[in-house]
Amino acid sequence: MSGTGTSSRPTGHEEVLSAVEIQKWYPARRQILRLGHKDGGTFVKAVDGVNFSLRKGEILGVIGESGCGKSTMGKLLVGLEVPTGGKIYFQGQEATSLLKGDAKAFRRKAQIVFQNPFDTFDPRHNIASILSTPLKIHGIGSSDSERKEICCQALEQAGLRPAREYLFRFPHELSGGQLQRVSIVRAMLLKPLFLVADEPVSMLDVSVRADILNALLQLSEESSTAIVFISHDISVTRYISHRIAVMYLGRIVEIGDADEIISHPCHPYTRALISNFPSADPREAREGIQIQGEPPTPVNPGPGCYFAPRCFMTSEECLHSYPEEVDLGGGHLVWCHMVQR
Amino acid sequence: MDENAARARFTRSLKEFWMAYSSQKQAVAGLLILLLVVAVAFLAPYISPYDPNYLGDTLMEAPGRQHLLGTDGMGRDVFSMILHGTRVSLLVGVISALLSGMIGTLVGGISGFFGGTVDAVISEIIDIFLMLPTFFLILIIVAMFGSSMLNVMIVIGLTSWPGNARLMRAQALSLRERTFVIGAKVIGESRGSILFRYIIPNGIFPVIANTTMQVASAILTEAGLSFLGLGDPNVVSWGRLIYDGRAYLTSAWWISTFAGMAIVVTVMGFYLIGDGLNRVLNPKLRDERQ
Amino acid sequence: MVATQQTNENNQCEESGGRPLLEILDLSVGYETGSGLVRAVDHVDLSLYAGESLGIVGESGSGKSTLVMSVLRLLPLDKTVVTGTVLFNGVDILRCPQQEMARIRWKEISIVFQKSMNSLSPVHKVWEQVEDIYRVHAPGASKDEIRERILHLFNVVNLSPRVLELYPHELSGGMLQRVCIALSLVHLPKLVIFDEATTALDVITQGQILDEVMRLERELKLTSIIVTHDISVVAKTCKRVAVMYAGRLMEVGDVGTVLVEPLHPYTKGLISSFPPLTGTRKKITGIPGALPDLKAPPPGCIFAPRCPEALKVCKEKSPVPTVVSRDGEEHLKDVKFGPGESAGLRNIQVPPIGAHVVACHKYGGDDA
Amino acid sequence: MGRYLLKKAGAAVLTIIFVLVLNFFIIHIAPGDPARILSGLDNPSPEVIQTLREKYGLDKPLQVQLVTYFKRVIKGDLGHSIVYDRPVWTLIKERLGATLLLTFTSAIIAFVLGSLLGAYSATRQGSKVDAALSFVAYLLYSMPSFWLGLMLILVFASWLKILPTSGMVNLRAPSTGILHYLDVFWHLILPATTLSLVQIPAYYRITRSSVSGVLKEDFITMFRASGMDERKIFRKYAFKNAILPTVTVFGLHLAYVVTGAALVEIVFAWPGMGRLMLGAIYRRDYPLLMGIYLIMSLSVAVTMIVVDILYAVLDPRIRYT
Amino acid sequence: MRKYVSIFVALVVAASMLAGCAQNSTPRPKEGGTLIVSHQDDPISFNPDWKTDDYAYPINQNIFNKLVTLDPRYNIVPDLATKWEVSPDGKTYTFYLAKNVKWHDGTKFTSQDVKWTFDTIIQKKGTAYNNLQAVESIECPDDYTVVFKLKQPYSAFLGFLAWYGTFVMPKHVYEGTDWTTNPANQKPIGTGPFKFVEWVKGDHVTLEKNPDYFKGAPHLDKVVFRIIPDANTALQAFLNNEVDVAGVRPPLSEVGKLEKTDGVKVIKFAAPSRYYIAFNMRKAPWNNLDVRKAIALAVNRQEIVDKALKGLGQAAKGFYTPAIAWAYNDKDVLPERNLQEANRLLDAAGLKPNAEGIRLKIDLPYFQGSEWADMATVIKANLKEVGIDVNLQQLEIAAWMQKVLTDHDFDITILNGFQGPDPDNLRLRVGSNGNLQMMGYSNAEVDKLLDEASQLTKVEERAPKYKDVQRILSQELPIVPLAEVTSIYVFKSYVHGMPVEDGIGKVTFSDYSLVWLDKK
Repeated sequence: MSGTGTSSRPTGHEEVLSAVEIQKWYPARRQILRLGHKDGGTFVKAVDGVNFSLRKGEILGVIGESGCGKSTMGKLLVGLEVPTGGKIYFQGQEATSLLKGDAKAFRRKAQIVFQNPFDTFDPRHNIASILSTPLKIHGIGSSDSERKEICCQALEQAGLRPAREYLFRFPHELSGGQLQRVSIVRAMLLKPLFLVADEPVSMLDVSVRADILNALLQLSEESSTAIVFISHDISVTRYISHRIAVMYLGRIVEIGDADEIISHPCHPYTRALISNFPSADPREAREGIQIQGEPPTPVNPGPGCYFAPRCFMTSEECLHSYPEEVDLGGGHLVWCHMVQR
Repeated sequence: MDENAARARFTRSLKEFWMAYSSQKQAVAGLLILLLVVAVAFLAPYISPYDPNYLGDTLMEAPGRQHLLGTDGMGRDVFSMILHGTRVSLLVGVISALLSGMIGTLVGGISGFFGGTVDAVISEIIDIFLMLPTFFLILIIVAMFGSSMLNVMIVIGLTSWPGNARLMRAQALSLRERTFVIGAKVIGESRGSILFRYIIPNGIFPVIANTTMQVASAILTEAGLSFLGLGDPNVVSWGRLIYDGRAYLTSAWWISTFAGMAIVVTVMGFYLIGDGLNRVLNPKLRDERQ
Repeated sequence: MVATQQTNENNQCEESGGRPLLEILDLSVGYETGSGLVRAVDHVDLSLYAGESLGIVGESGSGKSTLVMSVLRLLPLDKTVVTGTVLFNGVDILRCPQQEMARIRWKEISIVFQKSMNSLSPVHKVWEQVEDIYRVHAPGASKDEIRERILHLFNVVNLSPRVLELYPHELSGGMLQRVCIALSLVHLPKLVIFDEATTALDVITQGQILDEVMRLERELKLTSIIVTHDISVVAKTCKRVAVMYAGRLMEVGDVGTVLVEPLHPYTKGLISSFPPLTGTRKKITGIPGALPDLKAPPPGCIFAPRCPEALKVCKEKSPVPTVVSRDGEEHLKDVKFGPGESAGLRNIQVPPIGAHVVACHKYGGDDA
Repeated sequence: MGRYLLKKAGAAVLTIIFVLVLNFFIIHIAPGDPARILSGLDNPSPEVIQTLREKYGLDKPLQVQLVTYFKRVIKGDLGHSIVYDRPVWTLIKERLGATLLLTFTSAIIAFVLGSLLGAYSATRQGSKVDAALSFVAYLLYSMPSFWLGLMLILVFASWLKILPTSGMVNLRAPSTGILHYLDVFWHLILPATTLSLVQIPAYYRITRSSVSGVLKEDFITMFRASGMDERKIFRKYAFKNAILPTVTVFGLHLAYVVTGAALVEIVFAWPGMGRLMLGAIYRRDYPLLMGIYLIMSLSVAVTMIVVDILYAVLDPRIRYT
Repeated sequence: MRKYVSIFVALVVAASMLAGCAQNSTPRPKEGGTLIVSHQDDPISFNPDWKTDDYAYPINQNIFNKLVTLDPRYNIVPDLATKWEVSPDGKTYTFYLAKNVKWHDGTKFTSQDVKWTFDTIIQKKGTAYNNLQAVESIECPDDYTVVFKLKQPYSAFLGFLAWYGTFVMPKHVYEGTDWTTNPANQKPIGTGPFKFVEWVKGDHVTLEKNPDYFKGAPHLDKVVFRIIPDANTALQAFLNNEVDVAGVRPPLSEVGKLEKTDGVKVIKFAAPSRYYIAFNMRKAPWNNLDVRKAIALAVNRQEIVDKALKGLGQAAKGFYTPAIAWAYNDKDVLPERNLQEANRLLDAAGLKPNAEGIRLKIDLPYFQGSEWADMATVIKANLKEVGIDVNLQQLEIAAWMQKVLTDHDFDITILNGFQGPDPDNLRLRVGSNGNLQMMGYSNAEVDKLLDEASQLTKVEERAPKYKDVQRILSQELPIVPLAEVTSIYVFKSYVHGMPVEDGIGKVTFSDYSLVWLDKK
């Protein structure tokens, strides 16, 4: 079953991105915060020590419930948020200092495709202006007409043909699928090292999702752009990713080969997640694993395993210390006291 | 060719705007009033039967054939004065509202978009200005520093911007979180460029609507100042007509009455337009058509 | 216990056979907009027998929500044009007097909305709203009686009694959805409609609530309609499914048939858009193109412009829903229904339980 | 909540200080010299002027005057009026009652009438009554209060002679007890009507739009789906949810009543703060001006905080921590 | 000195004749009732001598008395002093006080009160300080005699004593306290015909009859000053019978109508006060006599009277008020309006018109008030005809004072003012060091003439000097007189015994001790 997954491993072995213990802590806001924690030292630990690396052309899927920090992590990777701890390296270069020193060079390396295609573009600008702006900023193309030519080519490549037809349209005149394609085109115009795709299909109608997923797959194959694919949809993530990381309250609890994770989830959270995910095939009737409650907000979690309060197989140990990494081989890592090598 | 296409789109979006706007009867009425008022302002010298400053010999003559709306206590033709007063009211209203709109947009845009300490400081300032008893402040300044029209316009403009700033700030705050603004950051646009290319153009609509309303309130403020005798004596303004006419209220009621009506109609025109714009331009209110 | 007694009644109703609990006959709903009439629901026939659970699946703009809102007569009167007939237990819902409608609402048909966050008044405590809603149909009910009933239901949906004393904003999305589900069951209605009731929830919460719904259906013998854009939700919880596209019904039938061996090209496309969670990774294709303009729908089959299998006739004539056999080969020509036949309302044939209906020229839809 | 209020109060104090300093400089930089005015126009003598300057500390540098002023204010002393030689607070106190009577009456009338009419209109959107009410609202909204006051005097006092033109009591027939209150009420009618009329549109508009907004909320649909009586939905659920913005307007109005009523007070010779204020401006009574300004800023700040508290009471979603 | 007194008496008689209201058929006064007088604004306080306070004055007239006072026709009449003598050298004034005077609190009034009052005014720089600068000492030979010793003869002294800021205050109440904050400032104790009852700030001041008034108890039970700041509202209140006496001057435009109104009595006469234009002679072109002359020729004084003053009053001719006839020079008068000549003079002064026909743009600051605005408007229209574009600057009075009196930042301005009670008033308006001389005008001859005249005691000696001053003014034109101010008294016709009617020669303005109401 996991055969197809391993066969589509990235060909190049060059590491393009590595995240080392990255953290994003927000001071808990005191105003109108519903949960009303009062002590001063509280932090919302949106991302709390995440490690992973990404090879050229590799697609890493990140799944987890809302609030698990996956979107924040995406933002950290493209420099929309500055990590409060840890380091991100692009091909060995430290990202934060790059962003401070030469922001444009940073922007060229890291791009993002957003969740909401209907909001990705200024409704007042037409596609031509939207696409040529990054070119202008980064000094690509010597004249307006040349830049227009570049845009045309990119659009055609992305299957938006004929390009002239689209160039002078405004965002509201395109469908969600088309807009998301334009969004990918724009991100790729700068030939980035890697791309974060943050829930790129969740706002799209089911019938047009395939189109975007396939476009991303094609991209990673053709231009070997590494992709971090963030989604709450497990089947979509599995469809597109080489590897999958499961996040819970700001931490990766399990990471490994996509099919391996889906078919042999080890962490209780992953198991609950996958078992509760309904299948489109009515023959696959499964009973979800019951866990308690819903993910709490990541305000000072711990000291034990963050998942322990909801876990169906907690032990005493889980409540006291955060579990160490357990290497299950083949790149399958899990952080759980209850899983033994 | 591209330009034509762009122009065509522009025309179309104007058309759409007009469709949405013109579907509101009240807004159209407001526009008609405005057109009338502007026409009167431009044509005042040509359609006025008299020079508004000409001191005729019949004082306090009742409205009649000779003087459509009568004469005032100095023998001036009230109708001509009201026609000429249109210019002053419009000028004071529009200039001060524009000033307030511009300051508000810039301050609010910077505050909301830049965020952080800048925002904290600016919004505190906005709050402070919002808490100022504005009319009193205007009154003090105009009373103490002199009541020329320029003073009045500047003071109204300088004291009425916080409302606009707050609107623009709210817009900027929400626009800042919008994907296309974040996207602009990711493709490497600078903060200043984002402010002027994305934040202000997309967030200015409520400010435009509000500025329209402010024209109305500036006209009312000017009238209020004039009523306290703090209008510019060198020009004919409606507020001053009411103020002057107040002395003749029982014997020549027409002076204050008609000038007041001119204010009501004009101010209403701006309010109607402002509301209409709000409904078209402010997405929150878009459903609430009347 | 009250609940069990009513369950028995429901059972009897189902066993007695006869007409369906809900019949939607030639229903069309149009929204007035400044620039034209949007045909949100277009000539839809659908029926539901007591005890059934029907999933209505469709993408955005398919008119599925409008359909159920018209069943409850909740569409704004001034902006919508509704034609056709909705019969509930023989009562003509669209034309019955206001009091009759008020009686039917909640007592007989209740609904759980998608945006549970907004489904309760934010400035009143849960208990207050529960009490008020309960008393709509039981004005004399005592507090204890109401409390007992709602706490029983809370128990069923895994909610702590504490929730009653809280304000809606103090609850999470999942809890609110549970409150709404419990609330929808206070009078044990004959029909419960779940309008995207789990869409906004996270995977685990959704899974758990779906499990609870299924349990309720089983235990209380509920008749339910689940409206969703997610086939997997229907696959998990429903017996029958109706696939809608652009305001029209494309295919209706047993879940096991329609979702496993779809006939309509749209259904096929839709299913192939869902990558499987397990098994081999096969390339998913989706459906090219986008939803047509509902203000000026194309002539012929509404799906024709995007249909990979479209024939010439598809672009000219609207197909008529037709009952097909399980394998799709045998046409049951004598049970046909569709637009134009609503003249003699009572004579319209209702497809039998478990019938597979397809509106496509490839499957006899042109035989009208 | 306590902490929030403390923070709010802190911000208010800062605001007030800022406002006072700003005001102090505006007032003092402006041309005009109170000593000069007090010495009169008939035969002003330089010595008299100098004596007056010294007496009121006007000869000291501005920053010294400012510091002196703040020192006094902190001790709760608003200083002495230059013109009246009496404590500023006493002067204000004497006028505050009349102003509050007028403004509270009109604010409450406007609040009740405006929001009722607004709610009525919201439930009948598009009807003739709604259209008529909206038109009247626009009309009143566009009316200068002082002009409306003049017109009302012209019609009800001059022509019809059914109401008194001005003042607060009938001096010809001084009355006591209940009759006195009736007399005051009688004199209150026109000014209060004027002020209410110009305020009603604000309430009307905000209520109309907020009610019609709430009526579109999902929970209203939910209650409708439950078969609940429309009137009950409206009375119990829609209204409580819609009242919040109206309360804000009410708060704002109350906060600015003192200044807002000035013009009307002048028209009707109502013995309130408005005229005290104008007099203080004309006579350059610095301490009095500053005192009025302080009281006004304070009332704005306090009202804002009260509105915040009211909000928290009305809307459980708001938790101030 | 006897002679002097007799001159005074003659004056009084003449004035009474002038008033022309024969009161032969006077019905018997009715006792009781409340008189309601509209009143412009709140008094500052009831300390009558500390600050200039126009809004306290009419009320104080009823509560306090002076040594001597002015009747509504500006004649000096006895008040607390029943008679007085002036020494031949003009340096000693002896006042003999009424003997039956009691303060409202019952304390006996004596000459010590007078001495204390005037000493305090001089020492604490009360509002009349400037007028009392000639005083060297005040002595009280007995309880009913006060002697003022002057440093030099000052013929205007008596007039100034009768004018403002000279009410006699109760020594026993004020002595040893700060007279600016004494509680009596809120609840005054005087010797006048009415006692203070209450002051509801911003609304009214009530006085009640003082039955022990030394000139005889007043007829009225009460006088209420009803505060109505807005002239128009005040008029409405008057017409609505809410007020008996229009203490707030009605808008000039309404006077004509009031005169025709049944039940309303209007009395008008020229006051010794006049409107005039003042030039800022410190700067060009106003230092050029031709330009000033051109303005005098260009202004249409009759139009000002007709339009701005609604026909009330008369166009000014000479340079002093004709109301004080003995000092008035009717020979040296203003030229008739002559635009041609004005234009010629302006041309000659080098002020040529530009393309739009504008020679000059000038600032005319004036203070608020409808008659000022109207007057300025007429002047603006008049001067436009000779190519002078006037920019009107309406200022409230404080700013006007600053701009005109202190900063001298103006071209021309307009003002008016009381020119009495003695022509010595000219000193402060046209003397080099005059406190109201904003023109920057300085003429040694004028100063000399004014000084000399003020030290002479005989009218016939003083008159030529004042007439000379007027001649010089007519030649040098530092000011252009415009019109005479009209005193206007409006009251209901059922109000009898008004100061302006029966009170001539007896009581001062707004002293309602003789008033009685002829209605139920």
